[in-house]
Amino acid sequence: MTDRTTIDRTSHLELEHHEKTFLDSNELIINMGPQHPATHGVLRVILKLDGEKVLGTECVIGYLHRGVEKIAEHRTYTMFNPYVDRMDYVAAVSNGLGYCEAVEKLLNVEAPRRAQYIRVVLTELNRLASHMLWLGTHALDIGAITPLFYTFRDREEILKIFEKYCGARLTTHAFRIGGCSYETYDGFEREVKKFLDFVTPKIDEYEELLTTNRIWVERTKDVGKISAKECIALGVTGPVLRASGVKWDLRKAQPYAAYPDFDFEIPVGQNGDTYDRYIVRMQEMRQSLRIIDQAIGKIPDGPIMAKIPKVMKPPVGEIYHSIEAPKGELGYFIVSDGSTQPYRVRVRPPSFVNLQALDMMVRGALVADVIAVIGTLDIVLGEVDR
Amino acid sequence: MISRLKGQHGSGIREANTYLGQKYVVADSSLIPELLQVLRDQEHFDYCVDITAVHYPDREKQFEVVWILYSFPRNERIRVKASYAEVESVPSAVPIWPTANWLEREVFDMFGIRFEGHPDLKRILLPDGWKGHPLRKDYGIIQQDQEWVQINLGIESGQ
Amino acid sequence: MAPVATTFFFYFLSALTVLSAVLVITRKNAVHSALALIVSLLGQAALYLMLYAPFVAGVQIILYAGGIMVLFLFVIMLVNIEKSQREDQFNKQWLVGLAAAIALGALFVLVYVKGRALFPDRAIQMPEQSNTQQVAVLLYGNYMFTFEIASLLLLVAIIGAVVMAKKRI
Amino acid sequence: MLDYITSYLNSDTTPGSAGNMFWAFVYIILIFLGLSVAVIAMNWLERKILAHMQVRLGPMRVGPHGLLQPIADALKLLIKEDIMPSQADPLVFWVAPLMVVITSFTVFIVVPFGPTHAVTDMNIGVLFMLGVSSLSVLGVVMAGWASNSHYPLMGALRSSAQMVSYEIAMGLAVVSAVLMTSLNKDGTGTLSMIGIVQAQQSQQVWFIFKFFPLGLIAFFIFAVAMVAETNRAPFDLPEAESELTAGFHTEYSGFRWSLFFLAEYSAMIAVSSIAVTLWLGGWMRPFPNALSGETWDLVFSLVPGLTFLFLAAMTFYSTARMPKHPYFKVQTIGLGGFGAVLALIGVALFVPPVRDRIQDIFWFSAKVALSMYMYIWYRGTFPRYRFDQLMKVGWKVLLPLGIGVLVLTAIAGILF
Repeated sequence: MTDRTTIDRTSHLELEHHEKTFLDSNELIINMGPQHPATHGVLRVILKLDGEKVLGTECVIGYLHRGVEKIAEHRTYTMFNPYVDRMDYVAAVSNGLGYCEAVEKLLNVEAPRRAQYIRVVLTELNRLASHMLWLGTHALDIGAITPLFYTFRDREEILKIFEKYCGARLTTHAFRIGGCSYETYDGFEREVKKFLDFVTPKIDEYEELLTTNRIWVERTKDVGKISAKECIALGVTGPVLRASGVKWDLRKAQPYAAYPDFDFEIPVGQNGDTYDRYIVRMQEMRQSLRIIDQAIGKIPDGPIMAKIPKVMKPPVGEIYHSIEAPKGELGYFIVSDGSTQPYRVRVRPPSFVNLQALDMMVRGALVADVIAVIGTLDIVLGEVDR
Repeated sequence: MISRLKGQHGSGIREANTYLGQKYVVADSSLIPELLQVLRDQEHFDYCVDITAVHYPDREKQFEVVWILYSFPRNERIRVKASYAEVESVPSAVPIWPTANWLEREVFDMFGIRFEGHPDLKRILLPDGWKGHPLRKDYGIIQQDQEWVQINLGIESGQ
Repeated sequence: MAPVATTFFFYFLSALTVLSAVLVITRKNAVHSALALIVSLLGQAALYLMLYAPFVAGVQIILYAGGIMVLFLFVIMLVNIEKSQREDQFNKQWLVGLAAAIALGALFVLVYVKGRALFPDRAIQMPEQSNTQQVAVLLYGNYMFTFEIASLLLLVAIIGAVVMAKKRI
Repeated sequence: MLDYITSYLNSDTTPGSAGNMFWAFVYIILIFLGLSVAVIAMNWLERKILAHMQVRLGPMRVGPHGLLQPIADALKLLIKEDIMPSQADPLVFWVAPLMVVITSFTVFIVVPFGPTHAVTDMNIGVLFMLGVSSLSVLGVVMAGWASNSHYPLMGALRSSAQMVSYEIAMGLAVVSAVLMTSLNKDGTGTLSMIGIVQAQQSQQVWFIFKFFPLGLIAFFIFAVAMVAETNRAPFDLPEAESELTAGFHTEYSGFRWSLFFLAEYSAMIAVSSIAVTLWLGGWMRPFPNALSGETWDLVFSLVPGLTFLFLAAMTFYSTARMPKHPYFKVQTIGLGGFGAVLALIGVALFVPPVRDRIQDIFWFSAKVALSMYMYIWYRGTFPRYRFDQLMKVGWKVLLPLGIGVLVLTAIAGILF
C-alpha cells in the first residue's frame, strides 16, 4: 500500500504545518456546497486552500438522507422495490435489477430467459443514459457547455423508450421480483434498433468535441490520478477502477442476468487520471451499444415472470448480491427472518465508497481540479446519502 | 481455505459454511482483528466491499457486524460475521482497508457501534448533534430527534 | 485641442489630488487608503494632460493606477483587515514626521522664493502633436545610458523577487 | 450659438479636435445610446446563437423569437431588490461596479468609427484605451474584496493576476502594430487611433497582412489576450460558474449586477474595436485594393442597405411562418413591425448623403460584430482553462511570442 492511502489522510483539515516563509498567505477555508453549481446535488466539500492549492478536503454528506434502509425493514419485499429507484435516480433500472436479483436469489427462483434479456437491454440503455448525463455535467463543470445539451438530447430518446415500456422516465420501477411485470410494447425491438443507429454517430460527435480538444486534454490529463492499488485499497469500483488499469467488471467476473450470453470488452485505461476515466466511459458506452445490439436481436419467447408466491416469505438466511451499476459495484445485503418483510437491507452504494477517494485525489491539486474530480467520480447524491 | 482457517484458529471460528453459494464465516469477536489481517495478507482478500451490522435486540450480544470481502486474484467473496454487545467496541479495519473509514462511520452513525482505532469516528449521514441511532430495531420508523429539529430547523416537528 | 476652463480644472484636479493624498495616510482601512491613492494618481495623470504631456499621463494610468495599484490591492486583500484596523494609525513618531514634512515644505518654498528668476511666469507652450516622439528621442538618445541602467536595476529586482518568493528553484 | 453648432459640420475633423463642445457632447450621447443598444442586441444574439449551437431554441417567449427578452431582463434587474451583504464594505461595494462601468465606457471616447466619427482623436489614443481599460480590473478587485466572502475574493485574485499578466502580452502585440505605422513615407509613427487607420490606408494594407505572418501573429496574440482581458470563455476563470459560483460578482444582485454585465459586454466591444482599428483596417471597407475603382465603391456603399434589407427579409419570412393562431396575433404584428423598421432603415441607407456618411460606421461595426461572434463561438466550443495553465499560456507562450514578433517587426521594418 502506498503512503497516500494510509490513515493520515483522514486527519481532516488538521494538516501538518509546512515550513512557512513570510510571503506565505493565509490559508483559506472554503465551503463548497451544499448549494453549488458543480457539486452535483447537495454535496458539501470543505476545502482548505493555500491560494488556489488544495491542502485538504472534508466531505459533508447526508443532506439527502431518507433512511432507505430503515424504510426497507418496514415494507414487504415487493413494496420496497420502487424505493431502490430513488437512490441512484439516474440509473434507476440498474438499482432495480440489483434488488430484484438479490431477492430472487434469496427466494431461490430465477427469472425466465425472456425477462433476463429484457432486463439486460433496459439496464444497458440505462447505463448509456447514466454515462450521457455524466458526460454532459462533467464537461459543463470543466467549462464546455455545449456537450450537455447534446447528451441530454440523446438521453431523451432513451427516456422515451423507458416511458413507452413502463410509463415512467426516471424512476422506472421496470422490473419485478421474479421477472418483469410488463411485456415489451409493440415495436420495442424496432425502436431500440433505431435508437442504436441514431446514437452511434452521436457518440462520435461527443468525442469529436472533446477527445482531442487541447483544453479538455490539458484539464483532464494527470488530474486526480489514482493508481490501481489505491483504488482497491479504497474500495473504488466501476469505471474509476478500470481507468486505473484493473480489468474488472462484475458483468464478466461474476456474471448475472443474461450477460454470459453476450460478447463485449472491458475497456481499461492506464494512468488512472481524469482523461482515462473519460475515455473508459466513452468506450463503455460503445460496449453497451454492442450488448444491446446483440440482445435485441435474439430476445427469446416465453413468459416474463417466474412462478413466485403471492406473499413472499423467503426462508431465514442472508444474501449479498452485487451488480455492475454504471458507477461501480452496487451491492444488496439482505437478511431475512422468514417474514414478509426483510429483517435488514443494506445497500452498498458505489457513489458513497467512490466519493471517499476524493480527498486523496485532489490533495495538492488546484480548486478547478476538485471540480473536475467530483465530476469524474460520477457521484449521485441520492445514492451517497440514501 | 476454510479448513485452513479452521486449522489455524480452531475454536475461534464458530461456523464456516455456504448459503446459496455464498461463503460466510462466523468468528469469535476476539479473533476478528487477527482474522481480518490474515484474510487480507494471506488469503488475498484485498478489497473490502462493505462493512455493515444487523441488530438483534433479543440476543445477548445485540449487534452482528458483517464484513463483506472480495479477492481480486481469486474472484471470490466471503462474509465475516461477529457478534458484539452494545458496550463492546469493534476493532477498526481502517489500517487494513482504508475504505473502511466511511463504512465504519456509517455503522457508527446508524447503530452506535464504536470502532476502536478509527481515526475520525463521527456521524456521517445524520447531523453531528443527532440523538439516537436509527437502524436499531428499537428506533421507530417515524421517530425523530425532536429537540434537534426544533433547535436547528426552527420548526415544531419534521413530520 | 483648445483648452476649456483651464483654471477651474487645474484647481479642481489639484484639490482632488491633495485631498485624496491626505486620505491615503488618514484612513485606517488599508483598502480605502489604496483607493484614495488611485484617485490621487488619476488626478496627477489629469494634471499631466493639462501640461500637454499626454504620454506621461497615459503611462501614469497604465503603470501606476492600472498595474501597481492592482498589485497593492492584491496584497492588501490578503491581509487581515480587522487586525490592522485596530492598530494605531499614527504612532509616537508623528511629531518627527510632521517636522520632516514641514522642513520639506519649507525647502520647496525657499527654492521657489530664492530661485524665482529661474521659473518662467507662464508655462511654456509645449508642442501639441509630436510630444510622444520627443520623449522617445530623449529617452533613447540623450539618456540612453541611464535608461539602460534603470532597466538593468529592474531586471535585478525581478530576479530578486523570484528568488525570495520561490522556496526551491 | 447656431454658428457654433453648424461650423463644425464643415470642418473635417473630430469634435474633440475641433474643440466643439456641443458636437462632442452629441457624439458622447450617440455612442452611449449606441453602446446600450449594442449590449442589448448582443445579449439577445449571444443567447440565440449559443442556443442554436446547442440544439435548443433560446428565448422564445418574450416577444417574437424572444426579441424583447433583454428588455424584460433589464426591467427585472432594475426592480429587483438591491442586496448588500451586511458584512460588506459599503463604500467599496458601491464604488466597484461604477468603476468597472465608467472605465469600459470611457474607452469609447477615442474609438474611431470613421475618419471624423470619434469623440476626439487623442495623440495617445491606443495608450489611453489600454490604460483606461486596465483600470477596470481595479473595479473587479474591489468588488471581490468588498463582498467579504471567499468565492468573490478568489475570483478577484484570479482576475487581477490574469488581467495583469495578459496586459503585457497585449501591450507587446499593440506595440508591434504601432511600429508598423511608422513605416509611412514620412517615417513618423502614431499612437492616435485615427492615425493608425490612416496609416493602413496610406500603406494600402491592413496590418494583419503586413509582413506576413508577423501581423497575423500579433493579431492572434491580441485576440487571445483580449478574450482573457474581458474574462470570457475559455478564460472566464474569475467568474467560473462551476468553480466559484459567479466569481467576483457572486454577492451582487439587481442593478449593481447589471452594471457588471453592461461593463463586461461594453469591454468586449471596446477591445474588439481596438483589434479592428489596429489590424483590420478600422472603418475601411474590405478589398480596397483588389476591388478598387468607382464602380466597386458604389457596390460596397450599397452593402449596408442591402444587409438591413436582408435582415428585414428574414424577419418577414419568420413573420410568415408564425403560427396562425389568434393567440400569436400580437407577436406576429410585432415581428412584422420590427421587420418594417429594419426595411425602413435599409431603404434609408440607400439615400446618397446618408449612404456616404454611414458607410464607415457600418464597416467598423460589421468588423466588431464579427469579433463578437467569435466570442460567442469560443464560449460554445471551449472548456475552461485552469489557473496555472492560463498563466502558462500568458507568460510562456504569448509573452515570448509577442517579444519575438516585436523584434522581427522592427527588423522587417528596417529591411523592407
